[in-house]
Amino acid sequence: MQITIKYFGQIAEVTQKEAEQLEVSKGKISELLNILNSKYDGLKHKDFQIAQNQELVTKETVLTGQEIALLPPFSGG
Amino acid sequence: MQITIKYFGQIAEVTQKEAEQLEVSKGKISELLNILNSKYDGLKHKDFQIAQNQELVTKETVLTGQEIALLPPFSGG
Amino acid sequence: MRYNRHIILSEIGQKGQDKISNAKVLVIGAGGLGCPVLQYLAAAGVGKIGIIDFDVVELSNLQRQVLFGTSSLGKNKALAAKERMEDLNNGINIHAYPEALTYQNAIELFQQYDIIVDGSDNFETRYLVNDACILAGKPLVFGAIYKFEGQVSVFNFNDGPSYRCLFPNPPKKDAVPNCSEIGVLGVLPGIIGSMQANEVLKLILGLGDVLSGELLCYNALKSEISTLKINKNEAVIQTVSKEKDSFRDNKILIECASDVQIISISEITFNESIQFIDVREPHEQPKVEGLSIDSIPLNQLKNNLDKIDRTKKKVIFCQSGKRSKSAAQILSELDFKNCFSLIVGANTLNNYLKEQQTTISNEG
Amino acid sequence: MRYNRHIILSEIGQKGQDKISNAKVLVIGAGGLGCPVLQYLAAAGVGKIGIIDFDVVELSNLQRQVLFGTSSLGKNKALAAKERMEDLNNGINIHAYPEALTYQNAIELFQQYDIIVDGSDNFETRYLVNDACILAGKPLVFGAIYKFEGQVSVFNFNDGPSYRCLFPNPPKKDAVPNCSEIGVLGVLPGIIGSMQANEVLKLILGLGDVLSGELLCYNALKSEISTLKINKNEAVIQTVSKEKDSFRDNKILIECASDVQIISISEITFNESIQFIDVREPHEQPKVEGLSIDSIPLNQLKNNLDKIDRTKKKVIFCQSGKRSKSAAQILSELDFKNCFSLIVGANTLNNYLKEQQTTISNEG
Repeated sequence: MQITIKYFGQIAEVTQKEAEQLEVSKGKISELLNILNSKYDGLKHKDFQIAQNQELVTKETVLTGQEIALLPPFSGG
Repeated sequence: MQITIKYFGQIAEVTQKEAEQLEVSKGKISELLNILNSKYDGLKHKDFQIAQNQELVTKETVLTGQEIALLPPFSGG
Repeated sequence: MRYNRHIILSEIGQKGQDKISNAKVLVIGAGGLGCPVLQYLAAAGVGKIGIIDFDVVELSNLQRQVLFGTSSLGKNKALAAKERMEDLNNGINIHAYPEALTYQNAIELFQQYDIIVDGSDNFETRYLVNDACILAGKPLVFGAIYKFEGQVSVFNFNDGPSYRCLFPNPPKKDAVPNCSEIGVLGVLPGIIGSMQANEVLKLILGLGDVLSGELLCYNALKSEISTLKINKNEAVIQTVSKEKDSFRDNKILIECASDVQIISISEITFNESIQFIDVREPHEQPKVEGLSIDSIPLNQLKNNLDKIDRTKKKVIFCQSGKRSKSAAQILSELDFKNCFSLIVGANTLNNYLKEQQTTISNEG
Repeated sequence: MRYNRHIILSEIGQKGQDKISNAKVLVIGAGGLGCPVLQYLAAAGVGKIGIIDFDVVELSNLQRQVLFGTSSLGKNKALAAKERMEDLNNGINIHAYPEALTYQNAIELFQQYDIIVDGSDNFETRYLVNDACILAGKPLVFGAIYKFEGQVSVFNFNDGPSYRCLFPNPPKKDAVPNCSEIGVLGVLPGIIGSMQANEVLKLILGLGDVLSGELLCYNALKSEISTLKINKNEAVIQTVSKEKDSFRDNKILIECASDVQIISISEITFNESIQFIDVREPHEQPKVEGLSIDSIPLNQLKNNLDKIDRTKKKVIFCQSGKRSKSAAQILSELDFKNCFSLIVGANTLNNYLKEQQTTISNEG
């Protein structure tokens, strides 16, 4: 299935893009992360949370959504 | 067909709501406006523009969209 | 050093900061929107900033106009804003125009700047600003607010649409509230004005997606943005362009700060930034003591217009409050702004000032 | 009169304005986010506003920290913010705490306020603020920025999620830039901070949709908001609650303003808000003239800690820059903030001051 992945903050700097479309097979979100980790050097050293269809989820959640977002914490003030 | 109508600023004050779902038949946007004008007292005295699917259109445009927005001008600063 | 946090961003760098230093931005209105626009452009180091506003700072402005303070009450807004901004950044040029924007001065003024920011508070000025931007060929960073909602857009940029492509003509009178008749959540212009400053910086830096051809609609109660696409209406822009030669013949008809206003003693801030005018005859008693007062009898007023300070708030008084009202009326018809007629007479004013004096002495 | 534009809104009215007057809000950090939060809360008339910040105003802050100006350089941020806010609104109570937020003082301080606003600039303080809000039972208005992006949320409100429900633990060291190592578009904290002030006012007024259980993500380059839903993680909150008794035993390990800093002469603003400390022996020459200087020989430093002004920036010098560095190190280990070691010796400083003096005389 086709999903849109959005990258925020530092994650977008690692992927060098703010969003992309990917064709993936069904499975857990952790499987999608494996694909992204091998695609993007340095991603696995980053801290981030995952949202599926605008809702925070865990890596164990089943991939059902049209949109996945990778969200790092910001500390700046 | 089912459409969502969004009301901004002063228009939301006339309709007493910020959004609603309406079941309408196909046609021009002017026909939808006739329905709204008879439903909401005072709406026809208001100035506003119309957006269909997040794009400004005219009354003569054919209703195709899922979302219509009524947008008044603001003068405040 | 000052701009270090900009310079270390690879998207800006020293090159980008130099662009900011070389930019010239004119802000129309130092009100709710103008204040955050001005403070963030000054902080960012925009090299030349113009501020045009004829109005004076009133107590009810302080709920949201954050460049001002108790010490600015009664002062012209453009001048008061400049003063505060010079402390914020002493390395930029700030030009204050303590006057109204008119069809007569707009184009010439706009030609001296790269970008125009609209922070005005009435439709007439907004259409004047839009049309003058078309005629002077300047991009316009638009912002407007209503209660809990705001709109932001960039008009007349890179052959993009203008405000008239969105709303071709000013609304029918009374169809939409104008001026300051309506309330506004104080922090709303802070959000919308900061967004305008952001668009200005993106224009200067050539960075990101500028809101050209798009209207951003923000709702503070829902913390939501909806963005609508605006298409260019060539015909509407042509109409403005064609009337270039007669543009200067137009006249601003409605002005927001009502020119004849009544003021009570308690609303007055007694400081140097107010001109007090006594319009009684020289023989009338009591004389008001403890204030610097210009004495101009009502029937001499029109021969003494050079004594009226256009940059200050004017408080006019007489024996009863009647002649002062006429004087304020006359001045406003002669296009003097910020004329207030004192609701009480000289006697009451005098007693009030004596009491104040006693209080201060006792405290001392 | 001052709050008229709020009172005439039917959604606020006099009742709402009274709620604002009775509200007590504590803002952590008077930096990029804190400045707009503080100015809009002060303008709106929040009756009691607390500001805690140990840091002093530096030149590089002025690119975005709009409550300050050239006249605030070297002053403590909480005190400088209070000064500016008192002019903006003299009818509210402003409490400045010129000190660091710690595990030892947080809970007691939070208990004196209704709402806590996080405008800090490092993860350690952010987790401390979050946990102290859980323990003191206070809602937290969160804001954070990174380059061109910002996050806003309301945590710990009405049994809603906390910051730890979103990010359970601080990131691995070095995984995410901390403190002020990274650049930021100056106007970004203006937008995010104003949005935080908006959430505070909505909480006070019980108005609109508060961002509880939601994370607003704003992108300034795209002028876009994405809002993500956050679910409550009861286990994570329980863990914090369980450690209540040992909370005060924690120690802040990283602090953002590095305590031993080297300063060059050109970076110094010579005014009263800096304490100059000479750590040479009394006999050493030359004496530095034209400045108010406290003479505390290095070997006497620990016996004279009462002479060190905690509210000021401290510039320490000696003959070469070596002993001053040791002195700054000692003071920082004793938890004195804002100690700067002058890179040059007394002789160079003296010559510089004489030149300045000549320049001023010549100009005069």
